[in-house]
Amino acid sequence: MTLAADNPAEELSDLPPSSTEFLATVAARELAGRRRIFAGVGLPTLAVDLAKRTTNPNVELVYESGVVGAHPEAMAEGIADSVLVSGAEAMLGMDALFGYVLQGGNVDVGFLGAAQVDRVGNINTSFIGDWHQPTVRLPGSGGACDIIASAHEIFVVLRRHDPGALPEQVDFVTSPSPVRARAQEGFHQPPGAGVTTVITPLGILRRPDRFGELELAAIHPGVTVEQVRDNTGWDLRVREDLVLTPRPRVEDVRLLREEIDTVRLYLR
Amino acid sequence: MTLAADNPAEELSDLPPSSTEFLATVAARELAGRRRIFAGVGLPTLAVDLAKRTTNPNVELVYESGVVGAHPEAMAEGIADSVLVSGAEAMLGMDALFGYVLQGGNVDVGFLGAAQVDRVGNINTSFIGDWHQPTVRLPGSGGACDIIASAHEIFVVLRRHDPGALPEQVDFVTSPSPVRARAQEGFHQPPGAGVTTVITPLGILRRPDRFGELELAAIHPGVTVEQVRDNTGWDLRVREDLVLTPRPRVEDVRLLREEIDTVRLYLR
Amino acid sequence: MNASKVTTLPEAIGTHVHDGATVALEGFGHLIPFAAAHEIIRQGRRNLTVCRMTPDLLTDQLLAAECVGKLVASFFASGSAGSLYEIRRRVEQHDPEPLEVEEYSHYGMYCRYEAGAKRLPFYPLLSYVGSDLPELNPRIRAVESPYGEGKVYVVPPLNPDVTVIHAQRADESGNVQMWGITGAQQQAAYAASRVIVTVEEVVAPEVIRADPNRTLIPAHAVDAIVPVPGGAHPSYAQGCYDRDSAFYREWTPISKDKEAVRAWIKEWIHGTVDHADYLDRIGAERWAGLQVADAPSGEVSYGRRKS
Amino acid sequence: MNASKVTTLPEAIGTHVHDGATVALEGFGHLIPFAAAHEIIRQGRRNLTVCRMTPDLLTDQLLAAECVGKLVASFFASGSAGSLYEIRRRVEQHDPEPLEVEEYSHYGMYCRYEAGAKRLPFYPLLSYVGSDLPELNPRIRAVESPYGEGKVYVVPPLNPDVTVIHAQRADESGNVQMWGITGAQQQAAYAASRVIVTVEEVVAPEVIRADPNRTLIPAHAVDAIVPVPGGAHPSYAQGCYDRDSAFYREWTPISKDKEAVRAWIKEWIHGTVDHADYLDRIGAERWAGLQVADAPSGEVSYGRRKS
Repeated sequence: MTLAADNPAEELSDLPPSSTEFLATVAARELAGRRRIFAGVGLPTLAVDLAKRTTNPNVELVYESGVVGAHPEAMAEGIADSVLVSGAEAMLGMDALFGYVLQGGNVDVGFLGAAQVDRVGNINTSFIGDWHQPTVRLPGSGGACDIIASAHEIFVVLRRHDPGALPEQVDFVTSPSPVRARAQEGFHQPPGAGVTTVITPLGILRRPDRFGELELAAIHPGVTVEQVRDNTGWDLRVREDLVLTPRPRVEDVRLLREEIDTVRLYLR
Repeated sequence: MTLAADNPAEELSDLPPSSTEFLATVAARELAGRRRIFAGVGLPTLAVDLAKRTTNPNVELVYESGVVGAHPEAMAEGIADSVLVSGAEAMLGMDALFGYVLQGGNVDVGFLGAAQVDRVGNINTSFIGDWHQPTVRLPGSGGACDIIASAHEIFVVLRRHDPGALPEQVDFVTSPSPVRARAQEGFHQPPGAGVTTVITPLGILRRPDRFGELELAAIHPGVTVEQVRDNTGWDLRVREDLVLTPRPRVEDVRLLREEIDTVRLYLR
Repeated sequence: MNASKVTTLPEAIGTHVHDGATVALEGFGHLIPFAAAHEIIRQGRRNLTVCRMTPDLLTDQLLAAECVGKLVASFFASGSAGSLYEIRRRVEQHDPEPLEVEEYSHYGMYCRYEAGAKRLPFYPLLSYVGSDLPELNPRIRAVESPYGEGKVYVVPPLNPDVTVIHAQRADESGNVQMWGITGAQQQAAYAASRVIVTVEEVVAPEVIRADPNRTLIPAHAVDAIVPVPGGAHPSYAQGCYDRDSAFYREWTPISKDKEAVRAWIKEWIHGTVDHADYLDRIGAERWAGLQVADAPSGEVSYGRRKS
Repeated sequence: MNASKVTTLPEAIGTHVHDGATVALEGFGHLIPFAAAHEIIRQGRRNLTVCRMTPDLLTDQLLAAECVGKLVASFFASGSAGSLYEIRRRVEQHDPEPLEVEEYSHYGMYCRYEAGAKRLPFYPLLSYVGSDLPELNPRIRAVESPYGEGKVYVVPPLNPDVTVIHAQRADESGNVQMWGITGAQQQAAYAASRVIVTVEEVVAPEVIRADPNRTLIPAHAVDAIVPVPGGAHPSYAQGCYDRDSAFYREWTPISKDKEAVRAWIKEWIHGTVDHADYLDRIGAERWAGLQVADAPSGEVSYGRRKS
């Protein structure tokens, strides 16, 4: 708390790492320095809004609805909200958005939610259980399977960290890792590097390279390495340069609560 | 001339059949009753303008530049003239125009100029002579090869009628007849019926069906059947119901000269 | 000018949407054709194959009203509002029976309309390499590039019997203009045999023709124009009224309860004679809360040749 | 806001267009980037692969100035104005030497840009079945449909090193708006590694953002914005000035005479320091004759949420 004395804006919060606010602030920090972000449905919409106000004012926000360069006057309640359209730099047709912007290789980070991510970064947003009569029918791909093919890299945010959300292998590969794409021999390999960063309520996992596996790169305050490994569905490697996630700034939390998600749509 | 006594508007001109005005008036009559016309570069632009003012006021004019439902205030000097854009019902992108309007099957008549048309309705707008060092480098396909694949039928207007313009086989098939498309086995056959009508300075040739050959269906005033057959590059069949082309109305000629092509761009 | 295509919603749905038809109802979060879907429910259509990238709660309603035999889609939830429980009951519990689903990614679904509109036998995309989706849906197939870069996945054309969309405005001959998010509407319209467009407003041809680049769907692709102000509620029409986000949030508990959904259909759809009646029941106060302030686009000039 | 991309034409061409580059100069009858092509001539670029659907007299000029090694195109004449004789001399008489040409139909050429913009290895179309074009150009190949409808022709992607276009307006960060005929500009821009856009006017970001649907090319696809009023002359800019049809007609006799073309290049391009100088020499009277009357588009509203 000594830092806080020097600069009140840097005063740090005591949010629990499992809270949406904590996840959003961690995500906003991860987005610093990234130019063009394709934000998916849900928590990513909240995190990119915070990033634009804090870590990355010049970030270009792209949405699958066709919005490019959004300048929303209020928090978007979804990727097709009218506030993303009014005042945007461009409203493209879906063909231009998915075909030219995304598949054309112009997206730096695809930022997605997921139900499950596995060891090599395959994402499941389709089914829990058997495909034909699943326990849970999840939302399906939406744009996720298209985004993972062509965005330079993918960030995923998970609301849970347990072996169900981080299994050795996902129940269904909606959006494949390059590891799995490579196994389909004879196919034109899509250019995306796949999942590079997974933000969970316990820490941050990273894949060191295109064909690598997820490793523990950061743990959140009050979380132990053992706790993370116990709650992960495979024998999780821990990076030697493991770091402790900095706590969110009080100012970030204030922004989230008082200026961004004033209707508490995402902050549940 | 008795008709003229009853109705001055029906007074008939004494234009020579080889004149651009004669060809344009014949073409305008042929376009009567056709709903949606894709007009090519040159004389077709003039003929559709006349048709819209006389035989077919509700015709929808489509141009490869993306114009749909043109309402030009002045004669278009080409298919990309600004007068086709101002006041049009729609300006589509090229993908929508070629992909959805044309390839999607929404064009009734593609109306094209050509250097050569052969017995079965192949069109050459590319080369006279050897492809690799041609005697004449013609304009090439432009949209023609795309139009013939998908417009329901094709009208062609020729400024010459001789064995060079109407050979047994064209020097180069830019825009193929369904006869030639069918010979390419194993290919998805494009839906267009190909050339159905060829208007020349001597008469009108028609193909009775998708896989038939061009036959003489009408001769212009003062032209003999023998003259047409002598000037055609194959043993031209003559239809039993051969008719004499009616002379253009004086009013049509006046429209062409005084209201449409006032700068005499096409009327040379 | 061509003949007027302006008609009523009962007439348009009655004429063009038949039992067993493949019906695309498009609108990506924006301009969702709710009024038209409600009229389909009122008329009791059965066994429809409903095509929609994002089924949204519109599809939950069509399912609960027993209009749907099959669903072709790419996202089975409702944006920020979460699950669509009528879909989940059908898929997870086969209650009241299993639902036939043909599933794509968004871009794959879009490409199906694109292929349909262009009458192409297939359309290539870079997605699906390594995904389980091609195994789930064998209509997703592969093609070898003749230029030596290996195989890519392709999807087949989707050619609905009828496409139903909502737009801000059209003229009576059927030239349709929209702005904001335009989704797959142009492609779904050109892909279909018949096209019904409900609009906030029928405007004079001169309004359309003053800005031809704003026309997304020309008259030749349209069969019926139906003036239905507020026809996208509870979704929105950019510049006309905003999304009724409270309605979406209220849908979740309704959707969770099988009987509540059916009661809702009975009260709000079968219990209203038309969309104007439905909006009346929504109430003037709620409607007033969805109004937006003006944000003008500015003008450009198309120019006129001086004679 | 992002950093300004506004620069000068000599700087933009000097930085982005190199000898031997593949350069798309697009604009379908409308917004043809003449000023930029003239600057390429002034800077003496050599051995360019010029890609243009309709070469127009711009390509005649680039050829006569010895900038071009190869031409990729789909129409080798100038609309209503007839033949391009510099092209014809090169092709028919190999004078001064043969011209390498890669030839498509318009839609085939468009589809090459489309594949390029989408990074697809190929793009299918229904054209060419029975045509001699695939024999003339072996880059047009066939693919078997995996759905059983037989083979269709495909074209390969076209990814220019640089795409050069002209537009009515952009903001300084590079969001480009155009109206009227928009041709293959959006696709050619997204297909390219670098994009130069000359514009009639650089406008405030607020002007662009008031009508986001009018933006055809977002800033992220653009490298240089160059204000060049009249930059499309002798072609036109819808709503700004009309086509100089007399200029096109005058070109025919110039083009027919090999020496006359070269004299024209010397006088009008090398003999002018920039496009403003060229327009000065065109003369105020001639320029005045190309002015158009105002024809306003009308406005729409995008709406603003009331807080």
